[in-house]
Amino acid sequence: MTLPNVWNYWAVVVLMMVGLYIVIAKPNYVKKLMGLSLFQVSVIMLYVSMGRVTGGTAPIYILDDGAPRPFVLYTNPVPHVLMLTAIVVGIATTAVGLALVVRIREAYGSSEEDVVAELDRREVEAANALAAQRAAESDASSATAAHAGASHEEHA
Amino acid sequence: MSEHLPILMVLVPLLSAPLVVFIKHRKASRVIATLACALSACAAWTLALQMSSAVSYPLGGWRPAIGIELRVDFAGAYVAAIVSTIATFAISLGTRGTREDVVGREMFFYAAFLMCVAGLMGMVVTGDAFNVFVFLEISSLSTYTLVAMGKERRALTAALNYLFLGTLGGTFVLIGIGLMYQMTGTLNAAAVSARIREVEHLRTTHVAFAFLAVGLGIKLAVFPLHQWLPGAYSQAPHAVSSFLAGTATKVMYFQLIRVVVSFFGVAYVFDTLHFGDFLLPLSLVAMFAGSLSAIFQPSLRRLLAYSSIGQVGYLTLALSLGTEAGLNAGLLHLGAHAVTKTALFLIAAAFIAQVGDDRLDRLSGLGKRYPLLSLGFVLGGLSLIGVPGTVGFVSKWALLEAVLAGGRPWLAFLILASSMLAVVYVFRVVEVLYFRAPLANAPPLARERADWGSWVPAGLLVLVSVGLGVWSELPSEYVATAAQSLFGGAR
Amino acid sequence: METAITVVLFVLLLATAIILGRQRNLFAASMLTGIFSLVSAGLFTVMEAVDVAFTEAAVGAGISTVLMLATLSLTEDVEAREKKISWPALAVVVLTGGALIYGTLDMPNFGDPHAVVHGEIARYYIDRSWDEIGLPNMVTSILASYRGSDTFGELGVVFVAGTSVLLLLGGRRSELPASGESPGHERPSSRPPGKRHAHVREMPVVRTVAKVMLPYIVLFAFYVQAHGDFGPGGGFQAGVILATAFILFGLVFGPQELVRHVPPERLERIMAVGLMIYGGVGVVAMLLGGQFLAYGVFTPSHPSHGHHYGIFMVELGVGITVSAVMIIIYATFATRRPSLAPQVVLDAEDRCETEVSADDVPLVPEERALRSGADLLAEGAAGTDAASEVPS
Amino acid sequence: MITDVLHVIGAFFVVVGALFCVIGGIGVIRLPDFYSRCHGSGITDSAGAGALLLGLMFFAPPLVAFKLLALVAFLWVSSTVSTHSLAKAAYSQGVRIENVPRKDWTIAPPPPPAAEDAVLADAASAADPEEPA
Amino acid sequence: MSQSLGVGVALGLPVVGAALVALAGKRPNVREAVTGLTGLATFVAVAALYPAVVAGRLPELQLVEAMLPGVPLMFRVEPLGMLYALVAAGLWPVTSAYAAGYLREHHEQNQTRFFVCFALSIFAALGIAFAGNLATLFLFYEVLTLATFPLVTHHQTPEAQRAGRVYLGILMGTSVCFLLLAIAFTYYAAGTLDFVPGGILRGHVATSSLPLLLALFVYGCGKAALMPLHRWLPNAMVAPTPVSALLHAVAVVKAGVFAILKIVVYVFGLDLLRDTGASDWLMFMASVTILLASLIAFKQDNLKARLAYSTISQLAYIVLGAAMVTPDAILGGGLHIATHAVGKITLFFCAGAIIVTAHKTEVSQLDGLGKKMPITMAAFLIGSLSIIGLPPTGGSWSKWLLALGAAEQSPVLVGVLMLSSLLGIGYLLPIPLRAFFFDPPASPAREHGHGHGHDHDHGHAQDHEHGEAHPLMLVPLSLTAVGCLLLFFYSQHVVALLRPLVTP
Repeated sequence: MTLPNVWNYWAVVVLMMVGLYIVIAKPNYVKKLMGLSLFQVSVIMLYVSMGRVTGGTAPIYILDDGAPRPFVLYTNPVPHVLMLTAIVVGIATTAVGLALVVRIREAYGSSEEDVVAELDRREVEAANALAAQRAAESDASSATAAHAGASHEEHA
Repeated sequence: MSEHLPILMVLVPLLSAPLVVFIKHRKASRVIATLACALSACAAWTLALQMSSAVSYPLGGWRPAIGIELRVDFAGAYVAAIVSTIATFAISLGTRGTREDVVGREMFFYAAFLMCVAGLMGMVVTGDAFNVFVFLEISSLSTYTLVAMGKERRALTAALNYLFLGTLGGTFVLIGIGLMYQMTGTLNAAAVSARIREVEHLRTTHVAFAFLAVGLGIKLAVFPLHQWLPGAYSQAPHAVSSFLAGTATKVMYFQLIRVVVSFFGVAYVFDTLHFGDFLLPLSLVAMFAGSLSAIFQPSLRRLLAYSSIGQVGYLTLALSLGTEAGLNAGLLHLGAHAVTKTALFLIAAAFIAQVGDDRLDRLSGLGKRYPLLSLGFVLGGLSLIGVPGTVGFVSKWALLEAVLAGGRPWLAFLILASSMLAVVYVFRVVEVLYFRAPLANAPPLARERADWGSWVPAGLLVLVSVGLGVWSELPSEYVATAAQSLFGGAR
Repeated sequence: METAITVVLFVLLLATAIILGRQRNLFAASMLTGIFSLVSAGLFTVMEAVDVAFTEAAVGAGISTVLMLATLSLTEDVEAREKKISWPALAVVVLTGGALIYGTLDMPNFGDPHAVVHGEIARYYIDRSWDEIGLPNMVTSILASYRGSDTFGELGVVFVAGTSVLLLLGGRRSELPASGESPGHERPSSRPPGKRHAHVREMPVVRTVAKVMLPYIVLFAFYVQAHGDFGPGGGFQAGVILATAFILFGLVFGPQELVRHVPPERLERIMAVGLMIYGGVGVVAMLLGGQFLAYGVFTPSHPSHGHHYGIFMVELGVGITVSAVMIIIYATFATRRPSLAPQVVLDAEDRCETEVSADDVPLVPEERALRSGADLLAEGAAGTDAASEVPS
Repeated sequence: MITDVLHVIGAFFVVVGALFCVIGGIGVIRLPDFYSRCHGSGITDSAGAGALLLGLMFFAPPLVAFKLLALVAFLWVSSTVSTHSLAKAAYSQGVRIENVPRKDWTIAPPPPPAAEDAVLADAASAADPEEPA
Repeated sequence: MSQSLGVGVALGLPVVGAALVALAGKRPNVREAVTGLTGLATFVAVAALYPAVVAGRLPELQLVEAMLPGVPLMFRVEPLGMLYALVAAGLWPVTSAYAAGYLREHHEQNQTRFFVCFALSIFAALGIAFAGNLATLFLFYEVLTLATFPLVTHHQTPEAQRAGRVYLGILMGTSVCFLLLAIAFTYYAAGTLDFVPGGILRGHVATSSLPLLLALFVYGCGKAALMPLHRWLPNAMVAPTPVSALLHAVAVVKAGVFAILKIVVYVFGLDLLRDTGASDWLMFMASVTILLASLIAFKQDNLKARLAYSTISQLAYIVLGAAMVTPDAILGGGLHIATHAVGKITLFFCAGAIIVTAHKTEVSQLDGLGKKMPITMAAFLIGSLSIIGLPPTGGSWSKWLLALGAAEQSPVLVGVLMLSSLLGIGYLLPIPLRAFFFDPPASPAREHGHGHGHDHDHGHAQDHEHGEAHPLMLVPLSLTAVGCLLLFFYSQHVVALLRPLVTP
């Protein structure tokens, strides 16, 4: 089977996968965000290389005194339109992500995912231990209350 | 005026967000936000009730395939009505449960909330593939921020994890749309489904569907890709967690249905791709694992979040049957679960407002102190289990019928067995509420009716869930026509 | 010739991406991200996607690098420790990559003019957009008119980003210094005293050159805004360039100066105005009887003029909001007072953790309320009321 | 005829520009310490890019040629200033030529660090200048 | 169909009663009065329907047009439902009077919640009795489970909560997993869920899967306490005695067997089962339950536990009757619902009286109690006779009809019936006889001398001077004892009522 001339897409896919790897593997949040923007830029490359027409000029009409010159081969403008949106979405997500990383650094003292997860786990453990301790206290106190209450039941 | 309804549903919340930021008045922003959601809900309901067939609204005046077309069929109007109504209920909670430093800047909170509502409504009504991605990003981005507004610092990590997974999901959807565009040359739903026939055999089309399914699967919190949901739902402020619980995953589910039915076509997806055989085991695992882990959660909202993962299992199971009855059951369950889960989250919010924390040991013995709230929780819980007389039963019954019609009785037994797990975690909470003595050293509890805003919406939704349970012909007939129109008798 | 350049660019991109992955110094990594965007802008130009290249260069290389540097000034600038290759991540990556490669096998040849994708709507736009709308730049006419709702949604995304950053970081702006603005270090940098940079403000050369260049950048921004109809450019690119001008001003003369000249309250309103202009144009079209964003109804006699006005107004709205949002985001990052919470580092065995305290600057009262990680755990261990005792 | 001559001159300038860029690149890699590397990168900015753009002006129509000229002017102003600020920042951070170990000292070894440099010296050691990570 | 109003009134009254009781929360006397009144009113309303049912004009009431697509929330009172409603509504006022006395004596907390749930349980029982289709039956079946759950965990002690968990787990589990599945399958196969005399499954379900469907239905009705799924009944004994009396002798368990009978008659249809023999396995299971439960009852020293296991074996009688599918067996099963209800409630009343007045819960402690509590012990004797099925009491007739039905099937079943009656004699009769003819156990305090502290005497002393039970308890238990005797003489009315069930 003849392989279509798609090495262009393969290069884009490799870049995408490097970006994806960084997002998943690296613990540092800022590094993850960089990986994410890498991933999104390479998706933009996929779209643009999809729209490419060999020999076609940029999708802007070549005007001969006010009218577009006929029979000019243009590249496909639609992926370009879509990708303008994707770029802006990428920067917006990165900005929100960076703001979150700053807040996490302030609240936790670290911007590493494994450190933050460890601190969360310990916080939940501390809360559970406290709850168990309080439950034990309240059982003890309620047991005494029940005993005291046994002698004079209230007629509800 | 009435032919502009499809765009008005989206435009009203979307334009009132900048209005709220522009006016910068703390009290007014809450009123505007609630009004905007209410208006959007009215538009959705009038459209849903008065439309006789699918409504098409060409944006910018261009022919559908050329410009972007808003296409609202019965199912779309049904989901839009649910989303906007729940938004109105949720927004009435205002900025309860948010961090202290939001105090001076509520208008931004409401703006983000309105944009989230607009995003979800946009996703439901649009008929253009890329427009779905744009509205998906609007709603997701605002959701990450809203989740980060939670009171505890764990809300921040929940939001960031949600951002990473959500953005990966969004980008997978983008890749799917790109490949689909490359194969069909057009982005409009109707045009794509017409052209998909010629390229059905190509591997790129299979991969396009795979990426769309995985991307939406992440946003839908299908079992293996659900890690973000428990943290996001349990740490978010009250208004946000109630709104998300009722709508976010439901809209993504509806979008998955649209991708399967309107874009790619049921025959292709279920016969050539055997998507059903792939989705069925996932949903079964989700049903059991979700409910099972819900049983061992220390706090009420985490319990409800894991139960949501279980319920999503039911939705995907209904879709995996690949029949019109399955679709009918899925849409019914979508509505039933939206109403029930939002009511439960609102009640959890009311509890937290009174007791300060939703850890189960803090709630012991509240049955006597807050009889109405606890009764609301019991009824909501029953609807979650699917006890007859609640809307949950109606959707579970439809699911049973669909599964039996599919000729797989063992599947029906598994569905009922997993709803047994729901019995366990609902009655675990009931036991804590009613049959445990209140904590001896608990701080003094405010009177139940002190805080109207937090429990009136919950009460209304519980009444709706019980009412629809008994007079169930209202939703089931409408959904039956929706499923029939969406499905068009393809299988 | 073109394939040769593309190959070189791809090799460069791949090298940058790989080094970015391995680089532990995050400042260098953010520079690499900027390089990656710039080279990808080059690749887009080679692939004749001029609008995308312009935006990618402006947004990718410009704004995102500045934001990353601003974040790094508030957090650590070195990654904790080199984690070994994580096999599950590699598995996911190989799986996804494999699926994509499998998908490319049936794709038409790269650049094949008869591919399906160029058929349908692309053919229509190329043939008819001059008659229906009359703008030389097809991308702008599709962007603003045919697929106007996409751009409206996109502007919504930008607005949400601005609102989010304000919600997340708007809380604690460092107080504006007293009347006399001492050129010294108003912002207590989180760096140890010895390591503080000589602040850019003391560099007279940079200040004067910046003063010279600023007007040209703003002028160029307006040029790009207007030029959108004829060549690459438009609302987004213009908004970003305008924002870059203000960011340069903020960098050179200090964020306090920027906030004094461009107060955030007014910026927030401008941010909202842009989106309302875009929505307003759409609603006006509805009122005049057309659909949302149907510019043709403005001038019923010959609709293409209506589209010109519509597109210009819409692009203006986009430019306003995007510039306001980008400035707000930078200003919020730059004026956010660092919390100086001591950095918590897990030691190799992930068990106990040692605290590397940045410096001994006393914590500001509000930070007491935020309770950085270390104090919380100390308290938790001591068994007194931990985080769960939230004041009800 | 005249255009061919212009093209030849243009091509010449382009080649010269490219050459300068290569030299600058090698300079950045080979030169030992920070400041000389700054000098290397300066070459690619001003001479390399300048000559390249100059050469292109010969190929382009008049309006584009003017734009390229404006570009050259802009580049020369901004890149030189950025190199200047980079160097000044490095200096204020305590980067010194003598701290870099060097095999053959053509000039005498540096005097022991005086008192006033003590603060900057220890900072320098803490800052571990530009180790290629 | 003017009767539909009657059905509505009969159903509405308990709910109104529950609401009134909830409102009259704090004042005990008003609350008890309201409960008693609504009990009587409900009985009258139900009795008013009796003539119409006997005459064959079945009263019908449709509340909701389509609770499920194509399935209305509809009530239709057919003879079997009439009988069960009469039993439940009849015994409710008696039990509420008894409960008033019991709770007063036993100083229980939150009695309001007790009476409200009581009323709701009766409402659910009536709903089940009058249900016109399987969906309505399932709805009220679940409401009954939920209404009785707070009653079982009434004491809120850890054991009560554990019992509640088991109670809910088994009942909810069986109803959701098996009964709902069976109903769904029936709807899918037959297209309708209505109760049609002669059954709706003929021709719709493959004969091979009929036994499986029957198994799903039978084990779906967990309240019938068939052997493997019976554990919730003994556990529920931790509840106060009025709850055990009314619910676990009458309302709840009878709902289970009533549902099985109704399904056998109106869903499968007698002739379908007879032709396919789909219910043979059920006969075997029922007999095993009868014998095994009676044997376990032997070694239960706790009085209430023994009565619980005897209930399990008696319920298996009715299931056996249903399984035998012969007309006499069905009539016997139906009659046994009434006789067993009255008999067992008498026994539970006596047990409650004994616990409250004599503070004795174990069977071994009851020797010689007859001298102090003659009436209670006499009623206990009559109740036991009815349960065993000896002549002067109604139980004999139902046993007789069951035996006739068994004779048609196979002699083995007749043997099982006779053996279980013997076992019944073994574990029930000695209690009243030892109470009357044995002298009370020598009180241990006397031989130990007076070294003990006085508190022991205090406990013991109080034991001596107690006399008969509180009149509020004595009257109901004697009434029901008389009821057992009446049933002996007027059982032909009940049989006449049930006759249309079996005539094709």
